[in-house]
Amino acid sequence: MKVRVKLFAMLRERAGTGDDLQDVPDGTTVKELWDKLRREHAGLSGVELRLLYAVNSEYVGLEHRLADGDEVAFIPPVSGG
Amino acid sequence: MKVRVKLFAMLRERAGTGDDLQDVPDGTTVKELWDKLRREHAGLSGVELRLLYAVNSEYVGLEHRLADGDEVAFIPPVSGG
Amino acid sequence: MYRLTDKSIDVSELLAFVGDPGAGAVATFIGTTRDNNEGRSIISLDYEAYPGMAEQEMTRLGEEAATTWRITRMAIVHRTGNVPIGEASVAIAVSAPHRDDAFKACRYAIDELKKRVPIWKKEIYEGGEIWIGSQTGERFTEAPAVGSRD
Amino acid sequence: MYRLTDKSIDVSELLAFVGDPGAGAVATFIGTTRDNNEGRSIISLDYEAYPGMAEQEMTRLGEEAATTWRITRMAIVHRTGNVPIGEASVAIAVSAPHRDDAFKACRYAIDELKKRVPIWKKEIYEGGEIWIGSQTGERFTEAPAVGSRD
Repeated sequence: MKVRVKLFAMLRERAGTGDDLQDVPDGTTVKELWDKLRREHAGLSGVELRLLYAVNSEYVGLEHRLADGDEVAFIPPVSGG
Repeated sequence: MKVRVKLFAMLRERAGTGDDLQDVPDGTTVKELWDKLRREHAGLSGVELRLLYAVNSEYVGLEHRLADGDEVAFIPPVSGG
Repeated sequence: MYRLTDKSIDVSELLAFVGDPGAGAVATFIGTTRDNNEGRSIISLDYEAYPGMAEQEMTRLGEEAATTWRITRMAIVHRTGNVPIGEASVAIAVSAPHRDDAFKACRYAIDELKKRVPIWKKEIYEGGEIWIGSQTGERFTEAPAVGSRD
Repeated sequence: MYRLTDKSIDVSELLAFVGDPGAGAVATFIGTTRDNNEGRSIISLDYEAYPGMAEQEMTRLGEEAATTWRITRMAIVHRTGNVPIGEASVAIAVSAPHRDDAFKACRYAIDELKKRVPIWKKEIYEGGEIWIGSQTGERFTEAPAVGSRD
């Protein structure tokens, strides 16, 4: 299945992209997707931040299972305002 | 000596004036001036408000003694904002 | 900037005044004429001030706030005369390096203004008019009731 | 009105939006770019947002505030892109019948916005740049540190 990955701020800079289309097996979790991204983007492997995860704009846990067409955002510590 | 009386809001309306020049004996207190005003302006005699008193724009007590040329303000409950 | 005006209050003027490169936060309060109060339908408010003393007391509020919180600049403008529904009677703006100080100083300024700056409002409502604050014997200080001294 | 903009924020637009004949109070907060932070001389800030989700989370803040306080209307506008010193990065306006509700809801909105609306700021300072929030491992939730999972 295909999912759209969104990376922001420091993650976007480290990955070299903010928008990534990924092909993953059915039932892939957020954590499994993140591990895949870290293998593919060397810049992400050293990230020690506490992230939040959102699927289709709703916060979810790392074990959340993805569905085809999901938009998955990896959200580093926010600092708006 | 001469003092200038300032009346505001409800007091001004009741007295029919907001600005009154008064001739009073040396050593007159704020209270004595107020009593005089109440004798001269019938509309003020029924006033049951808790007032504040200011001489030359500084709050003072009722027993404050006036000096020639003072501006004496009778200040009903404020309601700005 | 502490002043009275008989014109519409221009909030952007206050914002420009308090703006500062060292300030990261601006808190603003605007008091507007509401169309109702305690069950009365309000037509407009009439504000009267003691010029000179009103500005002086507003300035003091600002000075007091600056001794309590770390603020950069404050502006208070109060309108006098007739203020129609929806228009601002008072505007306060406070800049500060950090937001907690800006919020607290702004709140202090409006709370104290309502207690002790010599400004009065008359409500013109359907069926009458009334000087707010003078409709009861209530007062914020321990000053003696004038009527009880007779 | 909950939105992102890449232009200068026009505070008077927010004030017009929240204005209402039934509101007697408007509290406003404006966050501006400060020329210094933790000893660094700031040149400007760059803001990045997750469009769609950012507006959604701002809207939720407003809805939460409306269940806790009696407010009339709220507006939050956050700027994205480069924000020079002294300019507004965020503006919040809240109208309410009474000032206590307006102040508290406005404070809630900016406090929560900083905690959970997906917007990030990069400080461009003399000698470097840094993503604020990402310079330490600190986080507001109990989410596990990514690095510790390897």
